Amino acid sequence: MDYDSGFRLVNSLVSSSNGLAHQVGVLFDRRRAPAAMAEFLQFTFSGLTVGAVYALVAVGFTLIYNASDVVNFAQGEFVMLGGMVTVFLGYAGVPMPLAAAIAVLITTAVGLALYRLGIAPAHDASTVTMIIITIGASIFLRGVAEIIFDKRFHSLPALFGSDPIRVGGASILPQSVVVLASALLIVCLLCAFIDRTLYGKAVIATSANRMAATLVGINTRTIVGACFAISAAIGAVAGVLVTPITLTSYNVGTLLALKGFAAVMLGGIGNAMGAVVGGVLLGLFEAFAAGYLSASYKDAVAFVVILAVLFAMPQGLVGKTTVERV
Amino acid sequence: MLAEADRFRLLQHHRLFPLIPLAVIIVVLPLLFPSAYYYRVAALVFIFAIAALGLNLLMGFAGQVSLGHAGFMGVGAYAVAIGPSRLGIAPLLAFALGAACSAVLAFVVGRPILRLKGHYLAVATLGFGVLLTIVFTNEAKWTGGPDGMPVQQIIIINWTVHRIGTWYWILAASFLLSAVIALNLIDSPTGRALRAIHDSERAARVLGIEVAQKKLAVFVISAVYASVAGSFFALINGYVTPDASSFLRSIELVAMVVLGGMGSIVGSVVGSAVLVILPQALTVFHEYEHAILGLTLMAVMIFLRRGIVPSLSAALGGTYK
Amino acid sequence: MLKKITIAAGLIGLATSVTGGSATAQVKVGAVLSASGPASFLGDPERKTLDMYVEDINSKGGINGQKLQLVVYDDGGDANAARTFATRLVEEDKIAAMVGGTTTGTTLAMIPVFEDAQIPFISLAGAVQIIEPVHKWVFKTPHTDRMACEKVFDDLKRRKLTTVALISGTDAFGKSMRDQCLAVAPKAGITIAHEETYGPADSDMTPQLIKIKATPGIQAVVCAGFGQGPAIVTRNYRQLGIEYPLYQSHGVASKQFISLAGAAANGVRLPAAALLLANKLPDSDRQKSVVVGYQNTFENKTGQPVSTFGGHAYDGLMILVDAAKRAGSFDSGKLRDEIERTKGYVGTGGVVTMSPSDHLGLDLSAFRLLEIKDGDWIMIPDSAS
Amino acid sequence: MTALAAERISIAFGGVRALDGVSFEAAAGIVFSIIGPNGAGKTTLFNVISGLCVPDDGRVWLGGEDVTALAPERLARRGLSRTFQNLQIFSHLTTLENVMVGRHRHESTGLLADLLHLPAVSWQNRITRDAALKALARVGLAAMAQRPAGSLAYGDLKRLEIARALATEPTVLLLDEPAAGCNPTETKNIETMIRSIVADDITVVLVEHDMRLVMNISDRIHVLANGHTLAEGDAAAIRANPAVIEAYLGAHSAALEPASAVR
Repeated sequence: MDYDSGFRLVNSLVSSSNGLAHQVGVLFDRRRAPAAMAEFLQFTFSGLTVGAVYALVAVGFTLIYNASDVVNFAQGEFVMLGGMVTVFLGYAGVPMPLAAAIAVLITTAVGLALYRLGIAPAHDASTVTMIIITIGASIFLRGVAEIIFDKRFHSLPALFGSDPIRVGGASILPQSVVVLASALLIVCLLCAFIDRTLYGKAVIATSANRMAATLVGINTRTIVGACFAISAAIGAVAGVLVTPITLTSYNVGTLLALKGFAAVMLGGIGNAMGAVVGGVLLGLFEAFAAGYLSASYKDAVAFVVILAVLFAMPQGLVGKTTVERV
Repeated sequence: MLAEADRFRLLQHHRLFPLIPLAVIIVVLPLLFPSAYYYRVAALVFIFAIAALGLNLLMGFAGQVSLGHAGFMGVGAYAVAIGPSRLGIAPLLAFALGAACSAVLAFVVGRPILRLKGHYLAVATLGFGVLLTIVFTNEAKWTGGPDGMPVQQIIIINWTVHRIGTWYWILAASFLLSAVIALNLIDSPTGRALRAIHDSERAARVLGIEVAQKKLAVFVISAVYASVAGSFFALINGYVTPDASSFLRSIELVAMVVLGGMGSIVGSVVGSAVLVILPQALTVFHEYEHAILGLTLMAVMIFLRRGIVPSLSAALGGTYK
Repeated sequence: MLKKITIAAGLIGLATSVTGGSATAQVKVGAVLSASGPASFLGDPERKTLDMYVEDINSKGGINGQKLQLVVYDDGGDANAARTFATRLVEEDKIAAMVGGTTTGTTLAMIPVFEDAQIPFISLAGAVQIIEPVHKWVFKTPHTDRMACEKVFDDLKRRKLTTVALISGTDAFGKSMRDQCLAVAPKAGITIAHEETYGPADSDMTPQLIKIKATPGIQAVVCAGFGQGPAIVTRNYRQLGIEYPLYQSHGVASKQFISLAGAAANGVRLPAAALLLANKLPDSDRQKSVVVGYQNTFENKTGQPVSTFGGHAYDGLMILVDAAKRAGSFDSGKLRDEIERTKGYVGTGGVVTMSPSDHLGLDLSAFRLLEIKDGDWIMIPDSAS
Repeated sequence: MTALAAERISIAFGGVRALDGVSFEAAAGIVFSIIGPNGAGKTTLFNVISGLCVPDDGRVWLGGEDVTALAPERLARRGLSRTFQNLQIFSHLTTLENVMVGRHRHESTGLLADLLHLPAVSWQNRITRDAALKALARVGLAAMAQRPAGSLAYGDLKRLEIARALATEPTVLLLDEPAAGCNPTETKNIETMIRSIVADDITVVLVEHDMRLVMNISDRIHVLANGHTLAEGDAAAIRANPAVIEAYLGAHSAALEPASAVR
């Protein structure tokens, strides 16, 4: 067969059908198998990269929810602050590790302030009122960031450089592995903290029944405040770690909060491992949808899957069914 | 013979009583308007008030959260944009078709979605809204894509509705009508059932209330409210972009309901007035406007946590809803 | 309740009286910009540029003996907010002219307001729909995305790379440029053999890029997008080790792209205004003094690298000011006519010559083709012309 | 005639058998009490009967028809109503409105009529209100009609729940600890109320810890322990049953003493 016409044939085939059927066909075509395999691997890597980011944001949601039943829509702003403060301290000549540490400290203080000034005074308000308060907080934090910082995008250097790790024709950046490992590490630390320490027990008690916790002598204000602070710190760490991949700007928080919230609910709210599972799965859905279906509709596919999962499991993947007493 | 005071009390208990002060304000307000700009702001207040009213029926009365209601606004908005220009349907008919589409859509997705509770319901409705926005953004052949598309003006028998002053009266009347229907519903068997569901689904069920069916009904009604608001929104702007249905718009609607007061019909218009007017007022602060907007939102919710109207009403010792 | 509305109404009154306070012999120039929201990295430099140059003009005595007063509103990228602010500029602030409209969506939503009020409106948004068909009162300064496509395709043809893949953002900019590129490709003799998109806030584009990589016959990739997307595309492109040339668009309009994309940006080509080259332009270049002047002013005042977006605002304001000088007044009709008669205005975006049928007034020569090399731009000489 | 019957009901939650083969038959027009120590499965049995829980095994019969796993709202329409141990009051509604909701199954306006407030709706509202007021009067709450239900005292709320359940015009009424937390006077009132309900030919199935109340008014008593049936009989027989005494003494120091119900 003459090379040129064959080439044109393949070419027109590929350009005319980038739909699922064709892709599946390619998957089973043996001559194309290595390429198809590489694609599959790359989609997986991409999903893990993005999913790790979502997971790290989602973990932050979980702790605050556990302690106070508040879904904190300002969680994305914690991530933004972590990244942006580090970036701007870096510009001011502060060495990177120190800058990151300061950023985490500042964000922690912001988290504590959010609880003390915003959440605690409204402690008996309804869930939706709380959501609006946290949304107000997120608008405020974004507004302050746009004044203090600027409106451009910024990046941070990756921890282990930007030379990709190549596996079977696909590649992943070392930073993605760092983010994924950090998400897992943070979840493990969180679980250890909750299960092994007195403080952790107090968190469980507070979340189970705040009144009873107060009665047995737990200072629930301190506990919930601590949870906000820790969540903020987790958000800030996430911000420092994901900025080399996602870049950052004063308004990255909104989208991260949206995706993080979706990931949390997919996993089942209130469960730290569920948050990681939800985040990684959400990332994978998006990547495979982008790869095998349509990049334009990948977010749509992700949400359709979330809806389907919730219809089948109304408490999320890892969520536990609660028995309401009457 | 009823004493004067008794007669007033009877009037006060009439379900439509809360609308009397609103109607007076609506009539008097234009006398104070120095320019068309004020008409436009007021028109936007009415539009968002209609959407917030519908959402309030769902959230404030039936107790079901929706973080995707702007999606229905989008359906209404694109109906009046696409209908006349792409399908040759008369604008008024497109308006009605939009509402019908929203109702059908709400009916279809409502059944599975409303089985979810609390934050799971929140994320499912959010996902639904995001899906619609993605469709509006991607189906450029129909919707003009992310840049949006122009909307033809409404023509009623050779009379083009163009001036914003005209829109003011149309929208004021539509808003009042929406409020009347909402108040009708609240003071009816269905309304009582919905409010019961809000407080205890179990108790409502053992009293014989078809909870799923009632939730679905109010979801459809609130979708139609949002759709109507969306159609008006597109018409007075003469232009529509996918922003009409965005996640942030949905959040804005929820904020209007909560800010004004869940379960308060007057609250919905107050909430939408605050969130439409505040950004206009805050432009004085230039780059500080967002920080101040966020702070205001937080402060109002912390100090008037039941919402502006119920909290102020309670503080003044009244029972105005 | 009544009190609430009165307070609110009072607040609006306050707002207008502060921003719109009537000083003596001032002419108001309006601007509705997306200084916050997803397009804020366009709107922000635009706002800064207008602020600093209006101040500069006033310190030099104003125009025709009148000082300018700039009234800026931030629409957050929302078309509805833009339309409300446009109405406010016209009805409340009584502006003489408008420079603004950061995005195509906000601009298109505002056009009817200014057409009705008969006030000149110079838009800073990209898409060609703004000036095609021509609206009597509407002008724009940025190059159209069609011109960017043509410029890129010219270079591709010169390099004999005729089968390309296109990856574009699903935002307004990417979508519009994609449509224009698809439209002009056949005429330019370019085959777009594969197409991909990415979401404006996506953080990993490797799935799309590996599919491009797997498509046989591709000789180059064109990316249409602005914001952080193109930087991530560029990084992912190198991550996957794709060898053939990568072209970015004029949406990549500042040094910031180079710092975001890092070493991966090496070898990327893009069409851009002369502004990005500034000091590297030959002294003989007509634009040199203008772009160097603007660059120095902007960078000294803000401490941020100059971007072509701010340049569009500069051009819009200067075209307006020149027209006002020629008209001798800010009478809206005369102003409009003079803007339309702009001839040989040398700006940051190119040399502008408008006409009743061309409310942009730039040709392909306004674009330079740049290549990124070791963290800086170099110009690819226009050997074809 | 049997008004309500349970047949070998079994249900487990996460491996714990809450009910294991429980059967009973309650004749029409009597007070049938179910007692047992805490955790015996009484409320679970109520939840199964009223359709809130689906049993793993067994059947529920209402007036001779198999109603196993029927949704609560369907059961309500067949004449079964109940109150809750932890009150399930509609606290945002007024006292009167709470009872009006109980009339829902007797209301006949359509959604469209409701939205437009057609004359039928005014008419329906009036009828519902009158019936609700009557039910309130019956439990002695008429004076509280316009008060927000959330503001009522605990004892009043207990009576409000009964009024609300009565408003549905049930044939079988399940009362889940109606006297819990009530003082002796209030308990006496509830006793009187139950007697008047039974006098109207409504079968009352009662779960209660207050033994004096149970022993006074029950026609028949069914004793549960750990999800099993321990005994069934009239008050005298139960009082004399050694297994029952054993179970109560073993599980609970409070024993069969009356007025031990404050929990």
